[in-house]
Amino acid sequence: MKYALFLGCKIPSRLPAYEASTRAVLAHLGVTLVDLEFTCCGYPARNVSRDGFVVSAARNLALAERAGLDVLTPCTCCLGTLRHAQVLLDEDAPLRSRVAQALAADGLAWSGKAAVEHVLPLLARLIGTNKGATVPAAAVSVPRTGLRVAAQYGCHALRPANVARFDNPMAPTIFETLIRATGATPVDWPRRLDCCGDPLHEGNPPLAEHMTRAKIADALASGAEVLCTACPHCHLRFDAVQSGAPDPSLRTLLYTQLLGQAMGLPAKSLGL
Amino acid sequence: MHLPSFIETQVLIIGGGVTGTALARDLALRGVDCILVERDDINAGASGRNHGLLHSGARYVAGDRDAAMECRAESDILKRVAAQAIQDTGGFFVAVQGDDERYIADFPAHCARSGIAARAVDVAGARALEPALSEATIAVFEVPDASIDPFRLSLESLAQARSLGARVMRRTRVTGFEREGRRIRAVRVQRGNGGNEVRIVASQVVNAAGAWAREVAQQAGVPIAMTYSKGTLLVTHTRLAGRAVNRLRRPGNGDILMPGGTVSILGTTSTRVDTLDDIQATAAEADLLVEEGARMLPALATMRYVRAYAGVRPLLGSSGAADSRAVSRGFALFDHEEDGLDNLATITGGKLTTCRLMAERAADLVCRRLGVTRPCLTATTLLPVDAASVWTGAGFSARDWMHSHHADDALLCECEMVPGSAVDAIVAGLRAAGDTPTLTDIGLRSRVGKGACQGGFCAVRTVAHLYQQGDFEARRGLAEILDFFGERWRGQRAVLWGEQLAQAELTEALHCGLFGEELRGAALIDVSAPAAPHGAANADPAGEAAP
Amino acid sequence: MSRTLFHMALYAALALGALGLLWRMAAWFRVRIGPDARAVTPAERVGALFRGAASALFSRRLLHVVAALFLDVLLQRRLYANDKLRWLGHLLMFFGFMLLLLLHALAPVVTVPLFPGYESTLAPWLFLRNLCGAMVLIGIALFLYGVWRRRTRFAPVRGPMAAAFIALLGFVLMTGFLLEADKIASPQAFHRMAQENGVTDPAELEPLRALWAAEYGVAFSDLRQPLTPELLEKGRAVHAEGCESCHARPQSAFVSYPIARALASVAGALDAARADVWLLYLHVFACFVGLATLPFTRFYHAVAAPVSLLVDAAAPKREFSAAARASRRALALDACVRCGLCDTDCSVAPLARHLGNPTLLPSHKLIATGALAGGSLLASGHEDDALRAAEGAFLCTDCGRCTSACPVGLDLEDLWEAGRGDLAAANLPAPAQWVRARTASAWAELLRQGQSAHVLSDPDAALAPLSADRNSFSRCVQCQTCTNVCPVVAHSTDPGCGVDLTPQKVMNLLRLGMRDFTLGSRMVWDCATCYQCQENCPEGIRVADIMVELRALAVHRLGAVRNWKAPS
Amino acid sequence: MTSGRGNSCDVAVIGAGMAGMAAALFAAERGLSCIQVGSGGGILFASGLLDLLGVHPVAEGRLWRSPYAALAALAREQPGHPLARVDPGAIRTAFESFVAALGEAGLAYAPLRGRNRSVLTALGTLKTTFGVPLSMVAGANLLEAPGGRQPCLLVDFRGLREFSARQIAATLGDRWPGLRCQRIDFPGFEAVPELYAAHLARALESGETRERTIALIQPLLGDAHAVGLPAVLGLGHSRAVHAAFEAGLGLPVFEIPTMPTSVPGLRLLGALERVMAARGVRRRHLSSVRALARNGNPGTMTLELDGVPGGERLSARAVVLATGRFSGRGLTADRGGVRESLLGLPVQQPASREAWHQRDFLDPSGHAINRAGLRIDAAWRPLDASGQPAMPRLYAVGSILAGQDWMRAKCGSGLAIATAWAAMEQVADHLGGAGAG
Repeated sequence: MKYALFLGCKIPSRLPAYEASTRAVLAHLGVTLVDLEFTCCGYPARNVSRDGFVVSAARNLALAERAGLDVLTPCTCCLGTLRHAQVLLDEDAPLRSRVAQALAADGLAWSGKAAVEHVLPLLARLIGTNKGATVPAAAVSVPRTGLRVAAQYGCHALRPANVARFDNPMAPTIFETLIRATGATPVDWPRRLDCCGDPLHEGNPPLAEHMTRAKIADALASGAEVLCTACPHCHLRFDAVQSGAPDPSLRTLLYTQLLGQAMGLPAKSLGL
Repeated sequence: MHLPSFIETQVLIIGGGVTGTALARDLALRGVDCILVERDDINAGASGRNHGLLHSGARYVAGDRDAAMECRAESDILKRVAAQAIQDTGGFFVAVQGDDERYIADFPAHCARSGIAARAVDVAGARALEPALSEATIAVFEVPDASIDPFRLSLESLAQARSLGARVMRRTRVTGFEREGRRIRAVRVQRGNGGNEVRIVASQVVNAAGAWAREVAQQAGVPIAMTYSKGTLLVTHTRLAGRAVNRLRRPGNGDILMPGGTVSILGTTSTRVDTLDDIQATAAEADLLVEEGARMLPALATMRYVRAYAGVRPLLGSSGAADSRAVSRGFALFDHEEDGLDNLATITGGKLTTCRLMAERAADLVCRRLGVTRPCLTATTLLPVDAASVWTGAGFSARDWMHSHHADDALLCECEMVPGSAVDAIVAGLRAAGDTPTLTDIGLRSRVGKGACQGGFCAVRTVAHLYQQGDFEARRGLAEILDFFGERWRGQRAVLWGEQLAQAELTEALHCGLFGEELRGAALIDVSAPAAPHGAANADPAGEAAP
Repeated sequence: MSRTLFHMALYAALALGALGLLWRMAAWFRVRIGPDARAVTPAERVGALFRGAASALFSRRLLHVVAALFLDVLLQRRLYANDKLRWLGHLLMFFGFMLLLLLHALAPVVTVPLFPGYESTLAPWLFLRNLCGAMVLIGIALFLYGVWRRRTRFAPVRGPMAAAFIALLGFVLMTGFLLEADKIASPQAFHRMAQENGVTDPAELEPLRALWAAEYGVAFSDLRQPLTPELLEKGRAVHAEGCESCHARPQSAFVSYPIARALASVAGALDAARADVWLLYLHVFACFVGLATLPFTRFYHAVAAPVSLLVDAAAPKREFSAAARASRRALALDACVRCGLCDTDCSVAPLARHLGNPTLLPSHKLIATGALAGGSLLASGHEDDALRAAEGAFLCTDCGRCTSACPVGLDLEDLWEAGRGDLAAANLPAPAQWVRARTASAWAELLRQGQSAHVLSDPDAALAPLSADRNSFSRCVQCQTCTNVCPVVAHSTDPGCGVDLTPQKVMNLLRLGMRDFTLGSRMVWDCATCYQCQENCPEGIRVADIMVELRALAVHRLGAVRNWKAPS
Repeated sequence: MTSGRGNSCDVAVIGAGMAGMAAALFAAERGLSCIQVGSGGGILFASGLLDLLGVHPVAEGRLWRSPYAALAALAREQPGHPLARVDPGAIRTAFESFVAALGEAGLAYAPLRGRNRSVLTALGTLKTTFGVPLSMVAGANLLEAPGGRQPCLLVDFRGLREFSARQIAATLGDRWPGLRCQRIDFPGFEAVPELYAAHLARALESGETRERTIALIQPLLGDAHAVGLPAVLGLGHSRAVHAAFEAGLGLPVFEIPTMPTSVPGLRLLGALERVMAARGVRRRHLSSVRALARNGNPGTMTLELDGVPGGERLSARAVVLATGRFSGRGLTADRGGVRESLLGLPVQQPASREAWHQRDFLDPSGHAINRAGLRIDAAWRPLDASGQPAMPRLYAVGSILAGQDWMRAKCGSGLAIATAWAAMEQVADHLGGAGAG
C-alpha cells in the first residue's frame, strides 16, 4: 500500500511528533509513504480568493496524480480543504478551466484521479472495522487497557459530509473504534463533535478561548484522562490554551502516538 | 374608547383609505373638526392593496392625458411633502419583441405633451442597470416613477390629523343615515360586531369609502353609477429590480413590477366583479401575472412568491364598458345636490398618486359649505414623522435594527427583522388613540407576518411578547393567532407552489400538527382525562384494551 | 607603478571600506523590527552582543561556534543541502578568491615569508594562480546557471549592487589574466629583463630571444635567424645563467599562456601602447574599488552571513533575549544573500503567483519587512505596496520551510512574526482584525457612499458566486436550525466578544438584498467554518460556504473602501 | 473515490425523515444490509412526541382516547388510508421496537400504553399524542391526575422568544387554577437578548450551569407539585440532565415542546443517527439520488447519487422511497401540478391548483393538497400511470403516500413507523429474508 504523504504546513514546523508517529505507525503496518513537493493546501486562501484556494489545492492533487498516487494526510483541515476543492472543481466548470490554465503554467493538470484520504479511516481499514473488531494480535502488543480517552474528531473531517466523506457526521464511530483497538476506553462526552475554537483565535481570541475551555472542561467532567486528536490544529489549540493554565489540565495525545504505544513502538519514534 | 350615545362634529368622513385619511388631515390643517369612521382598519381596501407606485403619469399618456398630467403634478408634490414615505427609485418603460411598434414610437411624444420627462435608454445600458430585463427587450425609456408606502402615508396623515383634534373610529360601520329634508341629521354607526350604536351629528358628511362608496351612498338613499374592477398582485421573495419596471404598451395584465423595499410587487390583473365580498386572488390570476411578467423579466417565471393580494378599484361610469381598463382612472367628486342632499359629498375613483388632490377638492367643497375660508395646506405642509407609523416599509426595520439595535432588543420577526421595540411602539401608538391593539393591527402597521414565513414563526413570538408585556391576557392570544392567520392566508393560497408551499406545509405542521389550532376549543381538551367531553367521549369504550 | 600612488589608493580604499563597514554594522543595533524591538535601546543591544559572545566563548558552546565556522561558513553545508550546483559554484568562487587574495594579492606578507625564494613567475605559482582564477570564473558561471535553473516567476530582488559585485569580481580576474598574458608575450618586457640581467651582447641576446620566442611565448616581430637547434642550445646556456632562477616556462599558466599566444600578433602594438602599465592599474584599482565599496556591494554578505551563522551557533534560538533578538533581525536583513532558495520552497508560492503578489514570498517579504522597519514602506505614495505587503504577510502559513532552506540560517519565522507585529502597529493587521474597525452597518454605509444606488448586478460573482445567486438561499424557511447548531453563537454570551448576527440572519440579509450589511459582520468573520449549519440545514443551504465566500468578498470590497493611510 | 465502504446493499432507503429512519431501522433489525441516502432535516421539525392517531374523522375534529380504537374506526370508514392498511398488532410491535431503539440511543420514552396522552404546548393548547418522551411525561400525568389538576409552576427564560410561561398559564388559567408562571435569566446568558433552545440545552449539559439554574428555580417552587420548563433539558444527554433537575428540585419536572427547530427534534435526530450507526446502516448525508434504474442483472437496482465529485453509484436489491412531501422534496409542486420528484411517478391530486387549498387556513376538513400523494398496491409498491407497480422492488412509505392528512389527523409518526414496518415486511418476503449486502 502506497500513498503520497501530505503533511500540510503546521505539522513539520509545529508538531513534528505527528509526522514521526504517523510514519512510524504506518511503516509498522506496511504502508509506504512517498514525499512530493507539496505546497499549502489552500485553506488560508479561502478568506481571500476562492480561485486562489482551489488553485493551491489543485496543484497538490495534480502532483499526486502525476506520481500516480492517492494523497494521505494526517491533518483534517487539509483533508477538508483538498476535498472541498475536488467538489468545487467537479461542480463548477468555469472554475475548472481557470484552474487548468493556472496549473498548465507549471506543466500540471488535474483530472480528479488522485483520491484524498485521512489517516484515521486508513487505520480503521488496516486495524479494525466500524463493527469494532480489534487490531490483529500482532499489531497491538501493549494494550493501553483502562486508559479513558476522549476522541476529538475535528470539524473538517466530518462536515460537510458530502465533502469530507469520512463517517456519519452526526454519530461518527471511527475514532472510538480505533481507540478501542488500542485497548483504551473511549469516553462519551457531550461536546465531542464541537469545534476546538482554533479558527477564531486570530480574529476573536476571547471567544476562541471560551470554546476551547468549554471542550476541555466537558472532557474532564466526562472522566477523560487523555484527549486524543487527529488534527494538528486541534492538538496545538488544546496545548496552547492549557499551557500555564490553572485549571486541571487534560493531557493531549495524537492518535498515532496512542496506537504506536499500543504497538510497542519506541517512544522516541513517536515523538514522545 | 368609551362612547357617549351621540357625538357632534363639523365633518364626518366615512372611509379610512388614502383619500379619507388625507381628507382628515386636510380638514384638520384648516382647523375644521372632523371624525373619521372606518369599518375595518386603515387602508384595508384598495388603498392597501396596490403596487405602491407613485405614477409619473407616463402610464396614462396615451389613453388619459388629464390623468397623466394630474399624476405628474401630484407625484412632484408628494415627493416634496411626504418624502419619508417615498423611495425615488425611478422607472423604466420596457418593450419586448412583439409589442406594438407604433405605441413605442409615439411614447416619447405623448410624454412630452404631458410634460413628463421620458429619456430613451439604450437596451444594453438598461440591462446593465437592471440585469433581470429580458434578452428580448427592444426599447427602454426612463421616467420619474417612484415607490410610495401607502400605509405610512395614511398612518402619518391620520397621526397629524389626530394631533390637531380629529377623531378616528376604527372597526366602526355605518348602519344608517337620518335624513331631514335636504340634510342628513345624523349618521348611525356601530362599533365592532355587536358593539353599541352611536349617532354622529355632523354638519357635513363625506363619503370616502372607496369601493364601498356606492353602498354607503345607497344607505343615504342616493345612487352612484360605479363598477368594480378587481386587481391582483404578487409579492416576490427577493427583490428583482431596483426601478419600477412598466411594460411599454397599452395598460394590460402583469405589466408592472414595482420595487417594494426588499421585495418586488408584480401586477396587476383587472377583472370586473359585481360584489365586494371575500375578494381573494386566484391561482388563475397568479398564473396570468407570472406568465405576462416573465415576458419582460424572465426570472419571474422561476421566482419564489410569498404572497398574493387583490384589491378592488372603484371605477366610475356605467357597467357597460367592456374592458374595465377603458373606464377612466380619474376621480370624481359628487356634491349630491341634484340628489336632494346639501351636506353629503362623495369623493371616489382616482388612484393612490392623486389621493392628496382628491382630498383637497373634497375639503374645498366641504369648507365652502361650512363657510370656512382657510386655504388647503397639504401641498405645502411637510408630513410629520410619527414614531408609531414608521414600521410599514419593507426593509426599514431591518436597516434600522442593523444600524441601531440595542443589546436587549430581540427580533420577533426574523424574516423582516422586526424587533420587540417596534411592536411596543406600535402598541403604544394604538393605545394613545384609545384602541386595543390586536395582532392583526400590528401586522398592518409593521412587517410582522409579511416575510417568507408569512406569520408561521413570528406570530408565535409576537404573541408571546405581547403576553409578556401584559398586552394580552386569558385566551386572547390563541384567538388573535387564528384571526391573524385567517387574514394572512387570504394572500397565500394563490402562490402556494414550489418553495412557498413547503413553507406553508411547515407552518401547518407547526400550527395544526403540534398546536392543533384547527381544533379550536377541542385543542384545550385533555383526551386522557376520565371525564373528557366531546371527542374523547366518542372514544371506543374498549379503547384501553389492545386490539 | 608608483609606490606612493599605490599606497595612497590602498589606504584610501581601506579607510572607506572600514568606515562603510562600521556604518552598516551599526544598523544591526539601530534598526528595529517587531514590537518587542522597540522596547530595547541600541546600547542594550550592543551589551547583549558582548554578553552573548562572552558566554559563548567561555562555554561548551564554543565548540558549536567552531563547528559552525568550518561546516557552515567555510564548507557551506546548508547550501549543499539545498542546492548542490550552487554550492559547488560558491565553493569554487570562495576558495579560488581566497587563495588569490592570500597567495597573490597579499604575497609580500603571506607567500614570501612562508616560501623563501618565492617568485610569482616560478612554478608552481604560475599554475596555482591560473587555477584559482579559473576556479572563480567557473564558479561564477556555475552560480549564475544555478540561479537561472531555479528561477521563479518572481525573481528575488537582487539589485544593481549584486550585479556590480559579480562584474567587479570578473573584471579583476580578467584584467589579471590579460596582464599576465601581456607580460608573457611582450618583447619589451623581455628586453627590459635582458638589460637588467646585463644580456646585451647580440651573440648572447639572439639565442636567448630565439629560446624565449620558441619556449616562453614572447612574440618577437624581428627574429632574424631561423630557430635552429644550435641556436636554441646556445640560448638555453644563456638562460641558465641569468633567467632560470626566476623564470619558469609559462605554459603552466594554462589560462594566460593561450591568451598570450593569441595576443602574439598584436604584442608589439600593446607594447607601444604601454599595455602592461594600464592593465596593472586597472587590475589593482579594480581591487581597491572592490575593497572600498565592499560594505555596499553583495560582497558585504561575506561579512554579514558568517556573523549571522556564528551568532546562530553561539546560542540556541530560545535563549535569545529581546535585545539579542532585535539585533539578529536587523542582522538578517544584511545577511540575506537573495539566493531565493526560500522562495522556491515557499508553501504559498502558487498562491503568490495566483494573486500576483510577490510579497508572499520570503525573499520579497524580507525586503518589505526591512522597508517597513526603515519607514519607507509607510511613506505616502506607497499605500498600495503597504497593503500588498500586509496581504503577503498574513497569508504566510508559518510552515517554516524558508527557515530550513536558508543557506545562511536566518530565523525567518521570527522575522515574519515581528513583521506582522509591525504591520499591526501600522494599522495593517490581518483582515479578521481590520474588519473589526467598523460595525457591519458602518461598513455597509461606507459601501453605499462608494457605489451607485440602483445597480443590483454583481461584479464580484467569481469571488462569491453563491451569495450572488438567489437560488442558493431562497429555499430558507427561517427555521433557525443553522443558529441553533452554531457553536459560535452559542458561546457568544459575553457582549464584549460575541457575534452581532446569527447564521440565519446572515442568510436572511442576503434574501433582503442587504448583502453589504453582512460583509463586515462579526458573525461572518467569527464563523468557525465547523459546518454544523450546512450539515444540519433542512433545506440544504450551503450556509458555511456562503460565509467563507462573504469573507473573500469583504476583503475585496471593504478593502476597496477601507482607504487606509499610513499613521503619521 | 475510495470511500472505504461498499456501495451495494439489500435495501436502499431514500430519505431520512421519520419514515426513512424507521425503514432503515427495521431493515437492519431484519438483518438486511442497508444504505440510507439523505439528511434528516425534517426530523428537526419534530416535537419529539410520537403521534399514532389522534383525530378521526378530520372534518369533525374528533379526538380519541384510544388510538387503536381510532384506527379501527379509520379502517371501517376510510379503508384507503395508509394506516388502515396496516395490522394494528404490527403497529404495536413497530412502535415498541422503534421506541426501544431510541431508548438504546439514550432517548427514553414513557412506557407505551394503549391510549393517547395530552401534552401541554408552548401555545397553551393540549396536544393529543401517543409516545411521550420521559422528559415530558410528568406534564401529561399532571393533567390526568384523578384528584384534579395540582398546583404547578411553569418557568421560562428571558430571551427565549417563542416561549412564554405567562401565556400558557393565562391560556389554561380557567381550567387549571393552580398553574403559576415565573421568568428567570438563564445562567451565563444574562447579557444575551435572543436565546436559542439548543444553546441552552447544550449549556445545561454542564453540571455547573445546571446547578445554578436549579438554584434559581428552587426558591420559586411554592406549593407546586411539579415544574414545567421549555424543552431545553439537554441534547444527547437529556436523560441525565432531566434526572438532575428532578433530583435537584425534588419534584417531577417536565418539558414543554417549543417551536421548530426544537431541542426534542435535535434529540430525536441525534438518537436516530446513533441508532443507524450502531446498526451498521451506511449513511449518505447531504447527497441525493439523481437517478434510479433497474439494473441489467435482474433483481438489483442502481442509484446514482450526486453531491460527491463524480457522483456515486449504489446497487440495491430493493429500494424504499421515503422522500416525504413538499418540504422533504419527495413531491414537487409547480404551477402546473404535483409530481413525484425522483421518477415522476403519477401523483393522486386535485384537479386544479385552485382546489389545492381551502379558503380558510384552519378549515376543519383540511386542505386537499395534503391528501395528494402516491398510490400503492397491497405490497406498498407505488403505481405507475397504468396502475401497475412502477418497479418490482420499489416501495413507498411515510407521508408521500396518498389519502392521508397526517397534520390534521395527528398521525405523523404513526404513519411513518407503521408504513415503514409494513413495507419492510414485504421487502423481507420478496428478498427471502436476510441476504448479501
